[in-house]
Amino acid sequence: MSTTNLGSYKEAQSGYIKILVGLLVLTTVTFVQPHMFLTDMNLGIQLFIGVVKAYLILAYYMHLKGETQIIWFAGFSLFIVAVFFIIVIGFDVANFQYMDESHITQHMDAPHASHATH
Amino acid sequence: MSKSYLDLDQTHCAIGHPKTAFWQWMLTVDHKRIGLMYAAVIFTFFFVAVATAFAMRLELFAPGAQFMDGDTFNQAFTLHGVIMIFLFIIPGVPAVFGNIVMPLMIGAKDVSFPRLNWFTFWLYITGALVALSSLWSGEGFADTGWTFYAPYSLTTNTNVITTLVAAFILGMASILTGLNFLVTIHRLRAPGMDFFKMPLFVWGIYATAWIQLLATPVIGITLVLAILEKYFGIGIFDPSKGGDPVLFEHLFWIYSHPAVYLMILPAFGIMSEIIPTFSRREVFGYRTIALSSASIAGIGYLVWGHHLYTSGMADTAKVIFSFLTFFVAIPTGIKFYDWVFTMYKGKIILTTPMLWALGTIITFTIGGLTGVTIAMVGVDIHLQDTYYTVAHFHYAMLGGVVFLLFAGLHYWFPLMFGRMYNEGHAKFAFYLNFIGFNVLWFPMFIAGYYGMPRRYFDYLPEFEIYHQISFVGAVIFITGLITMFYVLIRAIKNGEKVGPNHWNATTLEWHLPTSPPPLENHTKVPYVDFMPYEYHHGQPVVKFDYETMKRID
Amino acid sequence: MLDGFVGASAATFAADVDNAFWINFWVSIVLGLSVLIPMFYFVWKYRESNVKDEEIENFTHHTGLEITWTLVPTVMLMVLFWFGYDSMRVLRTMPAADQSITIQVEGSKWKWRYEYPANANGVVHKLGGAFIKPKYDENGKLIEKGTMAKSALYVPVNTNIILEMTAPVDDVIHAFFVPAFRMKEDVVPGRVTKQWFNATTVGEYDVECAEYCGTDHSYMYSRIVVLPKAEYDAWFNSNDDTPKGNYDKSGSALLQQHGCKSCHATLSDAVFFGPTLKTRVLTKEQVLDVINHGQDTLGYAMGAMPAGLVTGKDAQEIAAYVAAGMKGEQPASFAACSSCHGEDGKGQYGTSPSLVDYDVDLLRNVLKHGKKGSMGNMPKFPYITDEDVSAIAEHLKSL
Amino acid sequence: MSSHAYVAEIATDRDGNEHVVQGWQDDMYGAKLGFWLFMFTEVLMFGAMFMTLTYYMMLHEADFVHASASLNRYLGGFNTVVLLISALTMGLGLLKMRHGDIKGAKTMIWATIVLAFLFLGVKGVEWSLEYSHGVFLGLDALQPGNEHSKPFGQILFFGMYFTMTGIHGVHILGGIGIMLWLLKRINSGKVTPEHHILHFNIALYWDLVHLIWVFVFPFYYMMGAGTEMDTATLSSTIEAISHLGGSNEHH
Ligand code: HEA
Ligand code: HEA
Ligand code: HEC
Ligand code: CUA
Ligand SMILES: [Cu+2]
Repeated sequence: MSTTNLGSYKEAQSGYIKILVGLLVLTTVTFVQPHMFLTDMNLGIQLFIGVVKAYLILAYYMHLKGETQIIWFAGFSLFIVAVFFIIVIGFDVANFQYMDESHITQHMDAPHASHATH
Repeated sequence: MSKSYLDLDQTHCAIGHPKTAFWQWMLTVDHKRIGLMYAAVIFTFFFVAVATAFAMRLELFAPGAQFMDGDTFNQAFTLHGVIMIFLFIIPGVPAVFGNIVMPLMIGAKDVSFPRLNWFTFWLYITGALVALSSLWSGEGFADTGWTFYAPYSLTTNTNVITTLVAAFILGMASILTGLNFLVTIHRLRAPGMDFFKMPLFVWGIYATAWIQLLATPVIGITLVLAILEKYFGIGIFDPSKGGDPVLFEHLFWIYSHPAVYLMILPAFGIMSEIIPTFSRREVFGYRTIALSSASIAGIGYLVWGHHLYTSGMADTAKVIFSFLTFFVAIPTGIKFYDWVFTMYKGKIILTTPMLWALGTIITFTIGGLTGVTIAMVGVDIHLQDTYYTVAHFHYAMLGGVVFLLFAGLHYWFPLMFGRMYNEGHAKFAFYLNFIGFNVLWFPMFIAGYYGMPRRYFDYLPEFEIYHQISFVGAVIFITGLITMFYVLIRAIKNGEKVGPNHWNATTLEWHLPTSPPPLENHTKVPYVDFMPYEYHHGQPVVKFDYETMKRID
Repeated sequence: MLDGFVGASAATFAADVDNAFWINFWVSIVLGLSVLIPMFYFVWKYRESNVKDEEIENFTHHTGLEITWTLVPTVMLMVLFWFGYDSMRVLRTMPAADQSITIQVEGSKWKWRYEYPANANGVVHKLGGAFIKPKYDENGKLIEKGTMAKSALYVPVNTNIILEMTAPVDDVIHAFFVPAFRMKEDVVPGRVTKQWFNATTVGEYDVECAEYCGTDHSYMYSRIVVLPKAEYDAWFNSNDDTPKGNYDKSGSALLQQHGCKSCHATLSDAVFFGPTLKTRVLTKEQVLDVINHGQDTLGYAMGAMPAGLVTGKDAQEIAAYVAAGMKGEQPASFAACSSCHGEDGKGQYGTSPSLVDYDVDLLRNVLKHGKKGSMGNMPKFPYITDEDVSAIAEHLKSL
Repeated sequence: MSSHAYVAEIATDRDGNEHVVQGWQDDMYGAKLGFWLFMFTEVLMFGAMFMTLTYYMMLHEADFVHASASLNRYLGGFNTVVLLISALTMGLGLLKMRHGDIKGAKTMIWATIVLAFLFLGVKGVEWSLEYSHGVFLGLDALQPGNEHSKPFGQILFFGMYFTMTGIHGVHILGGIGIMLWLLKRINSGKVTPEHHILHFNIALYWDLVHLIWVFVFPFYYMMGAGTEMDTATLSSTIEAISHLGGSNEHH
């Protein structure tokens, strides 16, 4: 790491600031999007923006560019997390049995009504 | 006389330069010393858990309450399970032999972060003390079983929070050990030693370290969530707040299934060292053994749901999990065949470590194949939470991991202490253990199939006979264990002195200048341009000049 | 119950499960021997005394062998998967509801309850209860076997039965395990789970709780009684509680049946899971808490008890007095309480609770709503009828 | 064990070629690798929490959107920006350190610490707003079976919200702690431009904390944005904050 080429300070600094601007713009998009476009897939878009931001941070702020070994490891870890998601959410919850009869899946709009009783 | 790592002043310390032997041990950062300290502590806990197990066996000797009540029994098996799992078997092989021999095997002077290693050891001690502290405070030790299932763990009055905190701390220790070993294996291998020149034990440790690193955090956070829920009344797993207890089970087993491979893989590593050494020939299928460790670790991440076949999880998920579970058995099988064929056309020397290894092949085959039985969904619906499962996992853990730990103990004993135990006595202890173990656990398969549920403190009279045979086994087993430890402990002081390579083995940990090894291991780091188990006509091929560590063959 | 390894036929699918097990057994034997036979053979053949160093060969690869021991076990395992899957498919495919009887099952700390659909007369049979533990003498000799008394799950033979199972949301997980039928499924609070069976042989079969649930997990038994169809129908359409003679409705029997006795002592002052029911014993802290914060959870006609009627030393004195069972000198300050709880503190005609005894109102409320207290949670028993509550109250008074 | 004195060993192979041996001392790449591995464990921890969240979101989607809509998005957004800027100051600090500007590096670290406190402060304001709305751990709204009880989905949403933002907050606190420690090490000359792995790793840590927020933010704050239930507006936020100091009345 101490062997990496440092380049000039000015250049690096302006690189950092460019990334910051990018991230700020993305954050703004985050705020505008729900009111402007693709509102019916809100969370998806939001998460997509999150992924882009994460990429910028990882690649530039965390100096991951060119670190082949660490990228492989990180990919592996993320893959494992993804597997957990796919199995638990995709295989189990998506096939939740006896959902309608179960207590924990009830959508209780009732509590608002019970306000009146007191 | 040359100095060994056990002598005064032969250590580096985390803080300062203490003068007394006591502080030099407490503050040591030397991997070999830390490994030895782990061994001492871990075996102490093993005996505590074993004593609880024995108490349970006594209680189960006949139906009805013998000498403890239901609640005490519930705390007993929780204590037994928690100690055996979190304090004994998970740190077991990695913390003891991973520390003592892994750096030697790759020709390193120490692990990558020696101070972190020291810190980890004390973190482990802290966790252990926190766990034990709950024995004497409040309502006593947790009574949840080692699985801590919600909502039971959220509602019981016993000291569950303490136990959860302890398990969390122990998890951290496990993560840090894994992290340290991963960096060590990646960075500190002797020049020339690429991944496919590493001894197989190092492969086992490597695969294990990944599991420690990438599964333990899941249980860590699950325990934290349970603690927060219990303490602040947050709704996460509590069904009265809409939480789903099955989610807890998922999160728990996401870790705890890979954890069983975390236990067995380094133990398999020990097997892969012992078999070629005492067959006096190269190992069969080096690459397949190495890669099967990795693939067991990988597939192990996908199969946790086989603990949830009756949990109320979706049927679709049950089928998928069952399907995936079978695939762990295949790389395991490959390993077994490789070991057996390592003996083909070798020269089998039945030393004590070899006996333990061969014994384990028998017991783990039973343990593993019964694992396959309960991997079949329909059959497991009948067998889940019965003694069949209990027998399966004792065959796997005790007859697999612990037996191999003992094998390793006998194998590396001359390395650690520079002395030998009495082989005749040690072999006698092995036979006692082996017989006792099988008498203890085999009847439980039958009781389980007939419907004896686990975690029962009292049972129907029909099952009495099985529990009584089992008790007899336990007594034989005790005798064996006590004999074994007696033989070993006596040898530490009085055993016959032996040289650095007592077994005529090939891997680097045997090529040391003195026995026991000196402070910074090999005199110089060797260049590794050979395979780990090169024998020719029963003799190690590679020879070193121990002063310069240059090959002289 | 010990319906053994072979020939199990208590339920339609039990044979499938056994079949799958036996296939697995033989495959395991084959695979196990494929490891162990060569092992023993090599250990013997290449024993130290039998091999000269020059004869040792480094045999490290054999593609054919390696492929064999990868592929053959894989195929075998897939066969096993299929049998596991197939037996599970039968077990987990619920029969059509109109060709089956659907029974509601509730598992709670430490009893099983069954609720049948209404019969022609509109009567809903509600059965079940707690297992009565076996009794032993001091030497551990069995005096009396444990029993389910008359409460059991009665089902007709050769009929599909669907069990719709759940546990109260403030309870814990249990599992309904019938070894003779080879079936089991967890009973999860907050979720509904189901399983079904079709019993082929008249007889009685044990039900065990197979998911750890605390103190009396090992006594959470029940029983399935399979009856000839006619006998079942006759009972089902009657108003009787059970086909085999009716329950004892005495207070003591009810306490037994509902499992009160696994948490409460009734003959001594011992505190098990809950307080003794011999007399109402309130702790000083409990009383103080009520004095300071008032209380309105017991369902008395008078409504809430106001907070802070007395304070400081007086409150301490009263609390000590009440907690000691109202014996000895009554403190003067008790006057503040007498207006509602009566001179002797034994309550007034159901408008306010007795501080020493149990009465119907208190019981009814506690049973309907449960009680969250300093000791733990008292579960609710909403299904206990008023008659039964009165019987229990009578019984408690007489103790 | 002064690492500066360390001289790497040489291993010689049979042909006499010399190979530098990597010792555990002075292994910068090893330290970095180790730290990355540590960060994976953090990712898995938060990953498991996100999975819990997603699990319940699948079961109670409407409730989640509803609950999300009532969170204070503008404060959350403000905090996002605070974190973004602090990531920049942290990065610039490291740059300065690497280029030998120790004083500048220290200034930047201090700036990061100040921003971190700002973040925590805003978080505190947010939590107290929620408290004054009757939504907080232990309050009736998040307990079942009383007249203020929220529906299950919302109880779970808020439970996870306080848990995750709380644990994230603990990470920020931890970050402040290690940054202060870093300053101490710089002052005592243990961290220098030639030997700044500690600084490097702490910068990584700070980015990770930020990285987690990048996903916490959309999951909690933005899920309900723009829906009918969405009540969060800038002006109501300002109003709510101005009320905070004045009264503690509920509702
Ligand atoms: C060291 C620990 C360890 C190991 C290695 C294993 C290994 C395996 N386990 Fe086990 N298991 C446990 C420890 C372990 N287990 C514990 C602790 C529990 C219970 C936890 C609790 O509930 O408290 C449990 C529970 C458990 C269950 C859940 C039971 C239940 O609760 O209902 C299942 C179900 O599938 C299972 C399956 C397996 C399988 C398929 C393997 C496989 O990996 C086995 C592979 C090995 C072999 C197959 C044998 C060797 C190979 C040959 C001889 C070659 C030829 C054979 C073939 C190719 C098939 N295990
Ligand atoms: C590494 C793991 C490990 C090991 C080695 C063991 C070893 C043993 N276990 Fe263990 N066991 C578990 C892990 C392990 N166990 C786990 C995880 C559970 C599940 C817990 C749960 O349900 O949550 C369990 C559950 C479990 C049960 C089931 C409890 C139940 O479900 O009701 C039983 C019952 O007999 C039991 C017994 C034993 C016995 C007799 C041994 C023996 O093999 C140990 C050998 C020792 C002896 C037989 C006695 C030797 C005694 C001495 C040397 C000293 C004696 C001195 C005095 C008594 C003064 N264990
Ligand atoms: C799972 C255990 C359990 C069962 C079963 C149980 N109880 Fe309780 N019960 C408790 C606990 C715990 C308390 C104490 C709650 C508290 O701390 O105030 C309690 C409290 C009570 C009280 C109030 C005591 C008082 O002085 O305020 C009554 C009355 C009572 N139980 C009656 C019964 C009856 C009748 C049954 C059976 C139909 C029964 N209980 C079954 C656990 C149980
Ligand atoms: Cu109910 Cu175990
Ligand atoms: Cu498993």
